Amino acid sequence: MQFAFDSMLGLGLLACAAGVFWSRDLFRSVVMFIAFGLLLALTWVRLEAPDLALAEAAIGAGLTGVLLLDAIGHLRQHKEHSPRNHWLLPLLCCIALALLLILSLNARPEASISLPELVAESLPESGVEHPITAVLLNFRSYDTLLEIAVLLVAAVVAMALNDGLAATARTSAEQSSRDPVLAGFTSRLAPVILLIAVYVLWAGSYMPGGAFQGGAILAAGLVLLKLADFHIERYAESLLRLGLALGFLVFLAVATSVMIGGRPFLTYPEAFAGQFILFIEAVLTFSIGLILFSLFNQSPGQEVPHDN
Amino acid sequence: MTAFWWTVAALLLVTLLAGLIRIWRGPNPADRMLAAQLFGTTGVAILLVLAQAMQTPALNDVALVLALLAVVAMVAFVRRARPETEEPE
Amino acid sequence: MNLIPLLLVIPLAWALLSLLLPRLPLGLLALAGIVLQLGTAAMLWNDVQIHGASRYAIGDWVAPLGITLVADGLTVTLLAMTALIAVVCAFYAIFYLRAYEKERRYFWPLFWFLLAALNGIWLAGDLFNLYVGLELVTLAAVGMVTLSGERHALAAGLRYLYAALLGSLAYLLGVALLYGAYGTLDLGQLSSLLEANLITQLALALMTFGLLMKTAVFPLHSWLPPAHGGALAPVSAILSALVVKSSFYILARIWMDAGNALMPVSAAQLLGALGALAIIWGGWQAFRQSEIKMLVAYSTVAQLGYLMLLFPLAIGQSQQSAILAWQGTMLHLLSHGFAKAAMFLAVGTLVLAVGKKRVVDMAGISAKMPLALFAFGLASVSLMGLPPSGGFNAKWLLMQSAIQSGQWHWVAVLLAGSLITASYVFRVFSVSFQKDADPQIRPTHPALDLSALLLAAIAIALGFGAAIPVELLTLPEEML
Amino acid sequence: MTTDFWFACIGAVLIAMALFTFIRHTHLLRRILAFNIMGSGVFLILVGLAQHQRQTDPVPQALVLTGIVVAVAATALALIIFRRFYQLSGRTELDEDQQ
Amino acid sequence: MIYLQYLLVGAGCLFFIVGTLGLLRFPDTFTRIHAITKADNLGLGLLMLGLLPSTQSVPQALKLVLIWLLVLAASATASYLIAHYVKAKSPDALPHAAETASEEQD
Repeated sequence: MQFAFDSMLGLGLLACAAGVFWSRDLFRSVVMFIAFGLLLALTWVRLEAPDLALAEAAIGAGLTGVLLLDAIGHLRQHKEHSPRNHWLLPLLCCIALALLLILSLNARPEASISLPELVAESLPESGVEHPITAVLLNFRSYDTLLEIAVLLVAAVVAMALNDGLAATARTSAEQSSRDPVLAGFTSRLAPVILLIAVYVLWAGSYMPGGAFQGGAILAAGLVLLKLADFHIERYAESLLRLGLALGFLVFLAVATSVMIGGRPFLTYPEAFAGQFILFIEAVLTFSIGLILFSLFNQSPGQEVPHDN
Repeated sequence: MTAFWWTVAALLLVTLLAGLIRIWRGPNPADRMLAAQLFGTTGVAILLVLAQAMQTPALNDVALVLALLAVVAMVAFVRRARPETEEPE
Repeated sequence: MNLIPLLLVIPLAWALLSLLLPRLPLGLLALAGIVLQLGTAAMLWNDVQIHGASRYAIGDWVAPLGITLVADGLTVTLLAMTALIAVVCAFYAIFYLRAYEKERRYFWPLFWFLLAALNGIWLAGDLFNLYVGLELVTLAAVGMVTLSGERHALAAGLRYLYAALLGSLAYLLGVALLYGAYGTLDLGQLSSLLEANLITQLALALMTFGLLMKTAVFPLHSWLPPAHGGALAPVSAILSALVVKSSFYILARIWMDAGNALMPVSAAQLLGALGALAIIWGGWQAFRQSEIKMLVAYSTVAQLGYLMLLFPLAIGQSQQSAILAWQGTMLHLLSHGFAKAAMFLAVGTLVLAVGKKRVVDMAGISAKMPLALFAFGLASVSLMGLPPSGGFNAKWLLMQSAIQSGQWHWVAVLLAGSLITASYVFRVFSVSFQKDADPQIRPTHPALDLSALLLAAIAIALGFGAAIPVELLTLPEEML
Repeated sequence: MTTDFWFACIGAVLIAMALFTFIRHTHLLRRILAFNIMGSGVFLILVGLAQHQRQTDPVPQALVLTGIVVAVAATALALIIFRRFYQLSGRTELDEDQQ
Repeated sequence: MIYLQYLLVGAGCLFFIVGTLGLLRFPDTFTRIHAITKADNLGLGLLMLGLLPSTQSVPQALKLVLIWLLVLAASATASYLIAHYVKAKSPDALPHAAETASEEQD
């Protein structure tokens, strides 16, 4: 029965992807893409990667879908120019690529290095029990540092593009004209979202969870507040800017301060590795949440008045 | 017992994939978003069943997160996406 | 041995400083930071010169598990080049950006993130780490290209972003296949493990395609000219001199370190053919351009073709010609970096002064802006490969390697390249030395010409002191 | 035909489909969708291939987590620049793209 | 105990199937909203009841209940929003005979 489930899931993924690409109407493609994100979360579950399922659910359903829907709302017409006419040659190359890939997946040498065993061996010294968090925050923490820099650069460029705009008045609904049901629902749901984000962050050290998933959930909560016309960004414009860089600042500070103690870069002191990781993850969650929210909030074309 | 959970999961997946038809055919955007909403709920159900079938309690957290965030896409559609042109298929 | 991570920490720390404290004099802050980085790079330089290459395990985790940074001769040379070009471009940007108030606020954080990413790529020894470094370079570079916010800058940025994202996905697919096959991501370990089977060949081919897309080699170059041509002068200088080279550096590392025995000679010749086509087609396009910045941007496309000649001259040839090809290519990478940065800065000054972009508008500029034009001239001497310059030494080494390996057609390509380069450079000179034209120019700060002149002088100085960097470019152990 | 291998093959087909769309369509938003799906395909191969006939490997899963976050950052940036470009020019394709 | 679980989960599945069928077969948006809300409350509710006995610990069981409550609240709000949106979009979209006839042939 597992085989039936997997094959259906795989074919469902292909059907969703086909739907995204062959739909003439862009809106339908975006909705198909949201469905694709959900099926992908199920796929990660079947590949024994609950962390990725969590991340795909939080970022795929929570954020990318919202960003795309927001972009669709901004575009006036959905009709697009007909695709390029010469399609035979690209079709053949893509089919060839797919076949080559599948063939190569099959014939591969026996791996001489088994990283999972190495991870299992040095897991006790990493300070956390969950192997993925250990890899992310300790063994390959330099990757994570650069990745947070990537997120920060995206936010900086978004701010640069927005500052360039004369601070156009953001015509959005005032306090009074909020949708009552949505406002009520959001005001009750927001604390739950915050609680769950902290829970996911805390769970990261011993079971699937962690900074990114927690940050994405936090961002989705902030986006929900913004959509329900709770204008949170008005309150602390400058604090928002500090919040963006705070996670990266703390991570870099910790990474370099250990060097003063004579240890190599990004080496947590043995006894406190767990506490260091949790502290960094907490600040990272806060910063990732703010960065992802500001990426949603800074996107141009907000001036379109709501016609509720 | 686990075979039972797998059949339930497979059944729910069939209903989920059936929802794709509505996304494809759905005359107006609201129908498509309805299907997406149903996807979210069915996804939560499948995750809960898989948590039992695969004995990984972590999946309950995934279900929890998905339950939370499925509504964000719907709210984004209502508040921001206003696709004027609805082409009959 | 804490010098290596210092080269990563300084730019990242300065990026945060310039992001969080905009009221500080960002330009001076940047200068202080880069001088510090230049010092560290110099210290690392002679440290490697004395003790040879050194590896640095981040987080004290050994290779396959953790990430190791590798600092050998080539890395240190590139680090020094990056720091040098960056300090001059920063000095130039302080005065240049006075005319661009809006862009100044976000130029410096992006500048530092770009520098941090470049240092990360030069030092990285881990395939996935290179991927994240490439992404950071791409996003920072796209951010700088779209800084002005006008329509053509946004279009150029979008085209650049899409091409770069496609390229890094192809690269990541190659990394995924290699990890699936060999179970490790460390470049050093992979070089001993790689064997010629389908999955490795496909992985390396995909990585090559991805990196060629990011290096804008001939058929995949269409994103470069609008991006480099349309950006601010210091931005296009850094992009053309450093950013485009980072993906080529990874390509060279992979093929020369890891896949040396794996590349079939026919594939090497194909890459060489692409390089030759780039030289000829890029040069011809540069000749036809009406805007002076686009001319210099297409000249980058052409000069990148020379780098691709490394593969036909090194793969499947004698040890001697391979060493010559390696040294020639890396010297060309260095001298082109300095010369192209000088050219872009000089052209930026001219455009700022004249206020118009087209080459014909530069009529009679030599009388009014002699220094800027002299820097442009020195830089073009190196690009053309005339005797005293670094470019000449590089092309001479390449020519020797071609003669030794008996591939005369590459000699013809090298000569044709120099001629074509001369053609579009002299087009600029012929316009700018017209006697009767008398352009009105706005006064520009002398520091602008000075920085362009400094970089051009270094490019020429490479011609005399080429022995120092070349000898340090110790071959990757694989080839010895 | 284990689960991992099956989903790795699905990933390969997804990459091919996304690449085909990337080449054929010039609409910038559709290209962002194609880029995202291609990224998911690459991640499926990264995890699927590494775990094919081997134990569950946390390293590729951590790499994919980093990859997802980088993909979100790149997608969000592409969307923002595209919307600014659309606001200024009213076009959804780059100029030279349509024949 | 097992049979009770079979029964409950079976009923839950039934409601999901009914919900999806409703989504596919019903003529217009308003009726489809009813269909999917059935799947949410009852389908998931019964499924969750069926799952409760086989959870390892009490907090895990409480988590299941929390998930169900969240889905309940979410689907209620979503249905309201969609109905509100459709009515605002085309005020005459109320399901009367003429309207449903035109829906059929597409």
